[in-house]
Amino acid sequence: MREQFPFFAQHPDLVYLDTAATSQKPQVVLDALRDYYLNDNANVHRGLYQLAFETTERYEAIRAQVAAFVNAAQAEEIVFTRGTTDSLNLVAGSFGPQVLQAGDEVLVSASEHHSNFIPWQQLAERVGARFVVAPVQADGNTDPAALAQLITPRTRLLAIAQVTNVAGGLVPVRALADRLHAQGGIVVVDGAQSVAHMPVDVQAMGADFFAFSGHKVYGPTGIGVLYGRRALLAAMPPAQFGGEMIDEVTDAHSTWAPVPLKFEAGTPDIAGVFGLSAALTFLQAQDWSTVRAREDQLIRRLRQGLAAIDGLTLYGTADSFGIVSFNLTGVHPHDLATFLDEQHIAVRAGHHCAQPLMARLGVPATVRASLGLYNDASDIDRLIGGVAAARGYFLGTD
Amino acid sequence: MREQFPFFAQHPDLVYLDTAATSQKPQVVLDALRDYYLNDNANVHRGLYQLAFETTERYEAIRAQVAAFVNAAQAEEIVFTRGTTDSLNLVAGSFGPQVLQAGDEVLVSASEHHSNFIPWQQLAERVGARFVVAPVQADGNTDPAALAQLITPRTRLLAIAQVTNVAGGLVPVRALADRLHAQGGIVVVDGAQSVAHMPVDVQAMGADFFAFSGHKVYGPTGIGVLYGRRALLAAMPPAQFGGEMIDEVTDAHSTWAPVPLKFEAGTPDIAGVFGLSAALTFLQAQDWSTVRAREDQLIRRLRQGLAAIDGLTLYGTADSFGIVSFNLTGVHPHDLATFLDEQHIAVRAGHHCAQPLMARLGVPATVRASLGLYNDASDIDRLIGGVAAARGYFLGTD
Amino acid sequence: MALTKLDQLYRQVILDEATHPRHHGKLSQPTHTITVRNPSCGDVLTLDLQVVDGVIQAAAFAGSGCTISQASGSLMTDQIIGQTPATVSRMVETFSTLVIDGQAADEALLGDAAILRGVHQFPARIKCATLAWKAAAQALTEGAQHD
Amino acid sequence: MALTKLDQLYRQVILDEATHPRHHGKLSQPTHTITVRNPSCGDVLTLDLQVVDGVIQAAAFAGSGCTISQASGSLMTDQIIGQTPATVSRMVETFSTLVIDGQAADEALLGDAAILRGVHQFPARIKCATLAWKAAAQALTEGAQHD
Ligand SMILES: Cc1ncc(COP(=O)(O)O)c(C=O)c1O
Ligand SMILES: Cc1ncc(COP(=O)(O)O)c(C=O)c1O
Repeated sequence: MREQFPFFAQHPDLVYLDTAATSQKPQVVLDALRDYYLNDNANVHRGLYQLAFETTERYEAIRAQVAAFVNAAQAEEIVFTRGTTDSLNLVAGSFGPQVLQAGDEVLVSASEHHSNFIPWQQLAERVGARFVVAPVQADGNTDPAALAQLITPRTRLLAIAQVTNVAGGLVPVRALADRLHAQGGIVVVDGAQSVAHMPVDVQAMGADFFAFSGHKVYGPTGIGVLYGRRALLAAMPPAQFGGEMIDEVTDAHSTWAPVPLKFEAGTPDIAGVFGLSAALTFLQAQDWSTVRAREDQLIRRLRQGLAAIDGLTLYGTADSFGIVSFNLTGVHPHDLATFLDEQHIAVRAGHHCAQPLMARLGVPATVRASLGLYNDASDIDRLIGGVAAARGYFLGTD
Repeated sequence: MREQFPFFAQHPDLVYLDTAATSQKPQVVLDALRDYYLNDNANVHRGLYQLAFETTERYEAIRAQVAAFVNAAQAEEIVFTRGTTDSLNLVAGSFGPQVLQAGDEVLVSASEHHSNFIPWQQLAERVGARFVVAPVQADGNTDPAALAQLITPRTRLLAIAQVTNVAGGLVPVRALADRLHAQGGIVVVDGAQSVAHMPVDVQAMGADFFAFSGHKVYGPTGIGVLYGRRALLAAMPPAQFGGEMIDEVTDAHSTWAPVPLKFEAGTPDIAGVFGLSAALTFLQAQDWSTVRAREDQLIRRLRQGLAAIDGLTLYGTADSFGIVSFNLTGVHPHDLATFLDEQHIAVRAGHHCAQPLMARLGVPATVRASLGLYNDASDIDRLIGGVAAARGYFLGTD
Repeated sequence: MALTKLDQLYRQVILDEATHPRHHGKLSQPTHTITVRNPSCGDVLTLDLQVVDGVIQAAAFAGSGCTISQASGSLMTDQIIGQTPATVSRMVETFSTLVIDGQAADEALLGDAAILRGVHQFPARIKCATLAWKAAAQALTEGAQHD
Repeated sequence: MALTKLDQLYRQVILDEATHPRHHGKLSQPTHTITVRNPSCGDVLTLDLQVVDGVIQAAAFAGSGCTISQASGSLMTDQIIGQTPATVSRMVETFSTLVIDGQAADEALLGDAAILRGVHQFPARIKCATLAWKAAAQALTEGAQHD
C-alpha cells in the first residue's frame, strides 16, 4: 500500500502520523491531476466546443460518482465546495437563518472541531437562538446520551461529527437524527474524519447535510463536498453570486440556476474535482473489512504500547477510527512533538481546533497520532519507542 | 513558448482561443503541484513538526510573493480565496454592509462580468442602497466618462473590471478611484482579465480591493487572490468560521486571528497556492513590452482578417488585451462555434456571464476569441479562415 | 470529412427550417404558455399552445436562437399540432432519445422532426435541439393560463 | 546526533528554569498587564509589570506552556527587572534576532536569557520562545492599567 504513495519515496524515513490533519496522496490522484491539465483543461458549463463539453460532462459524472459514494438519492444533492469548513459554513450561513428563529436551540457537542462549532455559535448569536453545548465523555468522545438529554422541543438543528478529530470515536448519528426528525429538526453531519475510514451512507445515518474534505480522504487540497437533501438545497438561498449560478440577470434583478449549480458561483476547482474522483475511486476499491481490521490492530497496538508508559493518559477508546490522542504527565505536548520530530515522527501537538474540548479535558493541548492506509506496525512501534524515550529524556528514568 | 505548455503536446492540432475562460498551464506549474504533493504535503498553521512548519513558512512566503506581484504594501493584505468570484463575494458580503447604508449608491458598469455585478446588486438590495448601472460604449467597452458622470455624493462604492471579458479594453481605474476616494468611497477592482496581460500595481491604480483567479493566469483551478488595504481588511468581519482563523474559542464566544488568517477558515488549497506561486514566477519572468507588442500584433491581425468578412461585427477596439468578440450576421454564434470546433478551433460562444452587456449590445450572444502566451499567427489565420468558411457554409457565397 | 458530420447536422432542410420557421410568433389566446431558457448560452424560447377538447389546436414559438433551436422549434410545433398532450409527452421522450442516441424505437412518431437526429454527433448542441421540446412538456404541465 | 541538537535546545538549565520558573504568578498591583496567546497551539501567557519612575521594579508571568515558553518567561522576567522600557524594547528585538539567527550583535544585553539561542535550530518553536518577550513589548505599549 505504502508504495502507492510517492510521498514516502521522498521521505523514506518519515513516520507520518498526521493523516487526520491531511492525508498523503496515492499516485492515481497525482496522475488524475496531471491528466486533467494535460488532456481536459477547459472551463465547465460555458464552452460549446468539444473539449469544454466533455470536461463538463466528466465534471457532472463525478458529481454522480460522489452521490453514489455517500449514497445520496441523486447527483443534484452534491455541491462541490472548498472543504468541510466551506461546506459547514455554507449550511450555517444560508440554510441556518431559514430554519432557526429567535428562541430556538441549536445543539452541538463540546467535542466538535471549530469548523462545526463556531459557525453554529455565530448563527445562534445572529438570529437570537440558544447555542447549546453538550458535555463530553471523560475520554473526550462525544456523549450521545448527553446530547439526547439536551434535545428539547425547541431544538431545531443538531450539528455533529460522525467521527471526532481528537478522541476519534464513532457517533451513532442515526438515533439522534431520528429524535430530531421526529420534531421536524435538521441534522448536519461533519464527515471530515469518517469518510476515509468507512463506507458512508447519508440516508442510512439520517443526515440532512453531510460535509467532507478531499484532502483528508487521499484527494487534493482545495476541494470538498456538501451533501444536502434535495428539498433543503432547493429552499436554501445561494451564498455567492457570479458566473454559472444564474438563470437570468438583468440590471434590476437576477434569478438562479437550479441546484446544485446555484451554489457553485464562479469557476470551480475543476482539477480538484477530477483529483477527488480518483481518490474516491481509490477508496471504493478498498476492502473495508480488511482495512478496518488492520486499523483496529494498529490502534490497539499503539494504545497498548503507550499505556505501558508511566504517566501516560490516553483519550478515546480502543475502537477509535484511526486517531489516538494522549498526554504525558510532566512533558508538554509541544516538547514531546519536537522530540518525536527529531526522530522523524510527525504527530500533531496542540488544541486540534477543539478548544472547547480541551477546556473539558482540562489541558491546553494533546498529542495526536492519526493513521492512514500507508501506516504499519513499524510506524506504531517507532512512535511508542519515541514517546518512551522522550519520557526518559525529559523526566529521567526514575 | 508553446512547447512550455504540455497541453499542446496532447492537442497538437487544437487552436485554443479560450484563455479568457481558463488558461492552459506551463510545465513549471504542473511540476509545482506534483512537487508539493511529493515533498511538502502537510497541513499549514497547525503542525509543529518540521515538514508542517516548512510548508507553512513556504505558504506564507508565497503570500509575500503575491503581495510583491501586485505591489501591495504588505503580505498581510493578501487573502487566498477560491477565485475572483469568491474574492468579490467576500468583499461584497463582509465589507459591503459596513460601507453601504440605505440610500447610498453602488456603481458598476453594464460591461461587468456577473461575478462583479450580481454581488453588488444583491448587496444593494439587502441594505436598501441604489444599484446604479452605467451605460457602455457602443463597442461594448466600459465607458469611464459615463461612470464619472454617475458618481454622486452618495456613491460609496465603485466595482469595476480593469479589463472586461467581452470587449477587452483597459479601464483607466485611477482617475475614477481618485474621484471616489475624494469623497471617502471605496473602489473594488476585478482583475480577472488583466493580471495575465500586464504588470499590476494595486497602489498605483488606487484599488482598495483587487481580485483575480489563478486559473486565468496560467495557474491551477481552485485558487484565487483578494488584495485588500490593511485597514479595510482589519475592519472587515470574517465570512467563514472554523479552523485556523481563530484567536480563542469558548462556548459563549469566539475571537479571531489577525488579518489575513481570519479570512482563511479551514484547510486552504495549499497545493493551489504552491501552483499559483509557480504561475506568478512564470509571469514575472516575462518581458512585458515584448509580450504586449506580440499580443498587439496578433489582435490587429485578427481584427483585420475578421473585418474583411462580409457581415462581421467586431466589438472592442484594436488595443484590447487579448480578447476579440464578434458576430456574423445571419449565423448564430453557436452555429459558428460548432463549425469552428469541427475545425479544431476552440472559441467561446455565449453571453460570457455578461447578460447586462448583451442586453446593451442587443444580441443574445457573441463569439469570443481570447489569446494566451502560447498563441501565434497561425492560430489567428486558422480562425479567420474558419470564420470565412463558416460564412460560406451557412450563407452561401453571394 | 468534418463537413460530412457537419452536413448531417446542418441539412439543407434544417437550414431552411431555421431561416423560415413555421409557427413563429405568438398565439392571441393561448391556453398554455411558458418561457424556457438555456442559461449557459442565453437562448430564450416562449411557447404558446392552444389546447381545446384535449387536442393541441395551435402552437407558436417566439425567441431567437441558433439554427438548431429554431429548426427544432419549427419542426416541433408543426408536429404536435393535432396531437393529444399524452402523445406530445411521448414525443418529447422519443425526441430526447433520438438526439442523444441517434435513434429511437418509435421515432416515426416524430414525423419530419426526426431529421434532427444528426445532433447526436454534437453532444454540446443537444440542449439547443431539446429546448423547444422541453418547453412543450413544461407548457402542458405548468403553463396553463387562467383568466 | 539528533540528540545533540535537542540537547542544545533543552539544556539542563532550561529544563530547570521551566520546571521551577522564577517570577511565576501575579503581581498584586501591576502598572501594566497583558495576556498573549499562541493561537496555533493554545498557549496563553499573562504578564504583569510594575513600572515605577521609568524602571521595571517587578515582573511576573502566569499561564501554562511548554518548556521553551516557560523557561523563556522565567528568564525574560528575571532579565527585565531593573531595566527601562526603552532597554526592554531593545532586548525584545535582540532576543528575536537571537532565536531566529542563532546570534545577535548585542546579545550580551540578554544576560542568561541568551541560553535560549538553541531554539534557532527549531524554527517551529521560535514562537514559543518569543511569546513572553512579545508580551513584554505589548504590556509596555498597550498594557497600561488605569484605576
Ligand atoms: C472579468 C471577469 N470577472 C470575474 C470572472 C470570474 O472568475 P472566476 O470564474 O475564476 O471566479 C471572470 C471569468 O470568468 C472574468 O472574466
Ligand atoms: C472533524 C473535523 N471537522 C472539520 C474539519 C475541517 O476540515 P477542513 O480544514 O478541510 O475544512 C476537520 C479537519 O481539520 C475535522 O477534523
